[in-house]
Amino acid sequence: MGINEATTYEPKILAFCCNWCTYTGADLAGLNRMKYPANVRVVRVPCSGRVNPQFILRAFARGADGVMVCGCHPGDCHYTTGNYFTRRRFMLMKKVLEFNGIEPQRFHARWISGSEAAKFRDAVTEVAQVVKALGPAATKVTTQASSKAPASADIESSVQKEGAL
Amino acid sequence: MNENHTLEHLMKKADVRSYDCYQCGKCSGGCPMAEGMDLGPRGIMRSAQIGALDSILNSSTIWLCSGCYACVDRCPHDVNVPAFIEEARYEAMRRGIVRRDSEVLNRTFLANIRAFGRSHEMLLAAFYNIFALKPTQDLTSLPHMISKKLIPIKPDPIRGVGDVQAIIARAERLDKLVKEVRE
Amino acid sequence: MLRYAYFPGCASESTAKSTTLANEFVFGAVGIDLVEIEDWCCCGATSAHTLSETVGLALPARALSRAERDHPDLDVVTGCASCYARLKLANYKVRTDKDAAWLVEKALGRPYTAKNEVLNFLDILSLDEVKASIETAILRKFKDLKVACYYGCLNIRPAEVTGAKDRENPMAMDEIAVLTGAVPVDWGFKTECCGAAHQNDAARQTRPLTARILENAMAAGADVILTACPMCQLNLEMRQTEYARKREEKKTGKKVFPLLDMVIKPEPQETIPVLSLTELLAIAMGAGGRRLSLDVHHVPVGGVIAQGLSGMNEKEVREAFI
Amino acid sequence: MSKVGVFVCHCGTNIAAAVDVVRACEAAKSMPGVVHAAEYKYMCSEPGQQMILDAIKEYGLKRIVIASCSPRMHETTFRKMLKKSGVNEYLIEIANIREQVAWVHDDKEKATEKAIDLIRMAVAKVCRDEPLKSQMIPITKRALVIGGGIAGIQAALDIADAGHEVTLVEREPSIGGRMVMLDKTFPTLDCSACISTPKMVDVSAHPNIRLLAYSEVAKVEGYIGNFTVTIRQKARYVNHDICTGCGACSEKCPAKVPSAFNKGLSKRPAIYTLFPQAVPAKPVIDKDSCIKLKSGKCGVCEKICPLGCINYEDEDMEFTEDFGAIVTATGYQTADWAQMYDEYGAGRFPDVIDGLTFERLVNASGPTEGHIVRPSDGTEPKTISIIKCVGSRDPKKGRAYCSRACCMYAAKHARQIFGKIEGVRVFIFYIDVRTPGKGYEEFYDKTREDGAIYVRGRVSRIYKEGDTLICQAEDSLLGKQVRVKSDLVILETAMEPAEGSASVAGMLGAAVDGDGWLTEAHPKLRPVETQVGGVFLAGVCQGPKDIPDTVSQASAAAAKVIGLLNKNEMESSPMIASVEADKCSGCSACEAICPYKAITMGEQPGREAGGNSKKVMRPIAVVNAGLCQGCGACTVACRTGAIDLLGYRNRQILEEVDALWV
Repeated sequence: MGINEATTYEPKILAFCCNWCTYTGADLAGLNRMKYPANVRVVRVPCSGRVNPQFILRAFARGADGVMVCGCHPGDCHYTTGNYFTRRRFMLMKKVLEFNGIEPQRFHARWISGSEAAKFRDAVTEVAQVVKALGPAATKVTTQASSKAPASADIESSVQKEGAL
Repeated sequence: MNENHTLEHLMKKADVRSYDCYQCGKCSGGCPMAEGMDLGPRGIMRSAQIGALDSILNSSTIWLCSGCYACVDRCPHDVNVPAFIEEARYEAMRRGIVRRDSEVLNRTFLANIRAFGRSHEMLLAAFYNIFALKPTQDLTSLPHMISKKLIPIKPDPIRGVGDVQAIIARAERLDKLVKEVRE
Repeated sequence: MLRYAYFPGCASESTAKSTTLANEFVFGAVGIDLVEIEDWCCCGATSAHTLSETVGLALPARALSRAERDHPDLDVVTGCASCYARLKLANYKVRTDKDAAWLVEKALGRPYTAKNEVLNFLDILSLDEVKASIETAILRKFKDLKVACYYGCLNIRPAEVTGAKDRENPMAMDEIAVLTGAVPVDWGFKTECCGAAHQNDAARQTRPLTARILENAMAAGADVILTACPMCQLNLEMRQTEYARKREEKKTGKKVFPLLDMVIKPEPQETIPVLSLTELLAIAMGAGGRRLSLDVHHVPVGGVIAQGLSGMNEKEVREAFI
Repeated sequence: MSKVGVFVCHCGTNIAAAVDVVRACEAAKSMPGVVHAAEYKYMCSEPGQQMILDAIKEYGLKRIVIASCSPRMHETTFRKMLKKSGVNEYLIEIANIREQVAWVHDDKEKATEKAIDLIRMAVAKVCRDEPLKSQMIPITKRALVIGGGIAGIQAALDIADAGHEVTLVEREPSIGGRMVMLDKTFPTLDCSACISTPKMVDVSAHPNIRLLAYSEVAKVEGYIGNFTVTIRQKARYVNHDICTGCGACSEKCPAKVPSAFNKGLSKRPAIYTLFPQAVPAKPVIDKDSCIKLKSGKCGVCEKICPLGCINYEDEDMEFTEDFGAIVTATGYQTADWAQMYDEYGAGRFPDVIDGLTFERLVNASGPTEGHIVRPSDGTEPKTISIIKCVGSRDPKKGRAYCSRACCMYAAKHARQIFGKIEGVRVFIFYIDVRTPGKGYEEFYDKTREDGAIYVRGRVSRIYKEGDTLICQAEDSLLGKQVRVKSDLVILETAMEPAEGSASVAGMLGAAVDGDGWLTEAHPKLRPVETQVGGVFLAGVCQGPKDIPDTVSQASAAAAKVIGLLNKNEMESSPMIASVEADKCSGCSACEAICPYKAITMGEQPGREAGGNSKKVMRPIAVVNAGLCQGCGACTVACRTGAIDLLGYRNRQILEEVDALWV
């Protein structure tokens, strides 16, 4: 990697945030006009326990430089127990990623409540720094990505099929 | 460095944030020395809030704080006023602002250590009273002290007095060095 | 046998004569070996750190580093609150603040790792095994002797350095004093600063706070104030004539020439004797007044001891102990 | 074509200042599936919504993406709008470009890029959105109120008056809560008992209210409209069906323990009513202090009772009831200041008391019949110091928040003292005086006029000098230290969530904040609702407040409950788990992971394994639409991918992920 590339490189990080705690915390960071790097794209999910490991692997396969899974504090889950499962999966996921040649430091789980706007800002900032230091991920599966191409016809047919349900 | 920068720097070094203080007055209320102070600990924090570094550096408070830490202990926001006062005092000394009586005592004290390695109370009190122009202070205790042989008249330096002098000299040089690096 | 590296402090060589003698007696009697740190120097007290941060850390660190070199397995102990505060702070700073540790090592010119603890006498005397030894070493008990235990601010604060849990109404000293039969009173100035540090350079400001401590102890019905520090001890008893005179002046409105304090002594009920905790323990353990040089006290202590030790009148006590 | 319309909102300058909305809009036009894109100043406004509706007609839009503020803000608004247009209201996605883009990034270039990414993700997801239809679920027309303080009483009465059945559960032997302990209330100084005890009687007499005192909620199951609650009636050892409340037993009981109701100022027997006007006015035996129950000897009350009500064999009893709505009114307790403040004596000085103890002391029906005396020696104090913010506004030793009512009740205490002791001096130590309420500032004015001396400065410490207490503080307006000799010191302590309120919240699934207060669904717009449907908040359990606010909130919660119970059935969220029967292998992993017991194993015809094509019934997962809350835990546990979450299907989220890298 050349020096210029290193300095201008902006990683893209995907964050799965639960609707009740972290997504609310992220909104609060906005309300408080806190500033953080623009590297993170948030996907809203009802609960961190909804995050299928498949989503994380897919993000890395498509070229994500980092992935975060964020939920309520253990014990405070809106759905009582969802984030306990997230926590267990997280440990396993790190091993799976390592096995697949993805630096486990690209994957982070954080517990951020709806009132912890500053914690959200700090977490995002920190992960962005860590991932930036690692450089671009070398895991993009190009063949899949190119074959993916969401043709509108495909969408249409699936919609019609599902719409009929 | 401008004044605001200096103030911020002193507060940072003492790990004190002026916005933490909401002026409840619990510190000055419990400060044993407050009655003799001009600003008192709350006044010090108030001055810091409005950026009045000058009034802090020229206050008697920074010289009268006895470092008992009762204020921090009771502060609802854990504002470490004595630590900030200590930093302010160093800054005052750097600018040559001193309280005469404190300066005389502290210099005499350190000269004492330089000479003997330990503090020699008789000489300390004697020299202090002479230089501070207070010949009668505590004089009434003198006969008792002498008659009960509480104060040895002949000073007796420790063996490592040279070592002590070297340490003090190095420490003072380090202090200057640190200050220069910061600026 | 418990062993500690011992930092006596400058006062031990002069004004704290009787306390030093009592320390030796008590620690000998309960079987604690205090090994004096070889060629220790002054901790710098209030003045050194007032003038320079690094000098204020380097002076106590010199003694501590010598203790660490000569007695690598021993914790350091001192009987003076002021020394304790400086030694403990140097120890704490070296442990927690990398910059400070670097400065200290550069100033000393040799390493100091701060791996051993710094303790004060109260820490040691409060150990359960030591308390048991004290109980067996006590030969005679005081009766109805009311004591006000004065801990001194620097033995207790700052909490983050000393780790003291109860900073407003500590009980460690009260619990030791009880062993001698003395009755501790509940009073309000256990950990209030006595102003010793500024008695020279800010006399006008500090005198009232010392007087307030004495008055509160007297109002609580104490016969004697117990201290855990020779500086507090000296400061609390040294100017009692002056305070008594000022109270009198306030009452009558008549001024008296200050130097007359040398000859005109106040009534005993206007003053309160001040003993160090180890002096009280030593007396209970059978030490005589002469052996402890109790006559060095500015406020005579004989009467109080006589009153406290049952079965003796003041004259007998004076002959036997002083 | 899927015909997606994208609408980018400027939100005035909120978004437009940080994001190039025109560029974002242009970029959206070329996204797959998008047939129309537009930007406008305020999408949520009437003309904004009209513009979207017009575009739906004009371009035949089937799906909508709105790039605006957080979906938490206006998702519901836009869904309602879609309903009008005939497009299914679940075919909409919101790209959050305000809270999570415009307000948090300074670099306009990067912010615009991110906004475009988020829009693209939303477009990808909306293409996979399905039309969803909510189901109707029946509502049990009965409400449960937890806690019988003034909040619970008010809520119960309001709901009952509207014609619905209410069960009021109170853990103490009597309802009344904190308010009946008080002597007078501000700002009117009317007698607290005079206004609260009639309400208590109303509760016991109301035909629609079932009062369960000395009872606790043990378990809560179900969901909005359909809760099943297990209530534990604690053993009373007294048959309340026969007992007339004559009081003979209490009079003769030999056991005496400190009365918690009187804050330890007096003693009560082991068989007792909480206070004379208690409702129900029948005694219970406190098993921890009853001699008979502890040692087997005594039995005085059994002998004395003319009706034979006493039953030492009584046991806790549990039963379940169904409810449609639940009001939480668990209230508060005062902070245990003695554990927090060594500098105020840590409880060593009997004449340093808290505000609630003072209320008992000054109360005409209290242990001293309203005479203000020092607990230490029974003498009348001549100088009284009142210290505010004890435990409040103190993040280190107590609570960071302001307890809101203390400024007023400190002033009230001063007024009560002036009314009772001739020539008394009252000092009030304060940091700030906060009187935001109708008639409150005037009350404060009158308190000063009556002679209260306000000293601005938090008391640093209290110590004893002889027999008097000395409050040492700084008069920070003068910058001078003061030492006030006081005969009695009253500490106005912080309000804290009542003990056990966290466990109630836990059973209900309602959230609590860092201090333990129950969290409202929205601090401004949904102040009496919780995030859990059908669970409402009344009174101090939601945060410190005074009596007027508590009663208002209780009535507000009651109004919400009445609104709910007036319906026969209600719509449920369609975003729930759904099972694709053909794929389900019947492993029941989803049943195990579901926190709501919403999944059960049903049966459907299938063929036996092993290729012999014998027809058998095989197990498959079935989702109860009423119980499912839509968390999606089951979808991850499912091995075959048979169970999926409507609205957040696996492929919807995967499309979102894919859309980020084109």
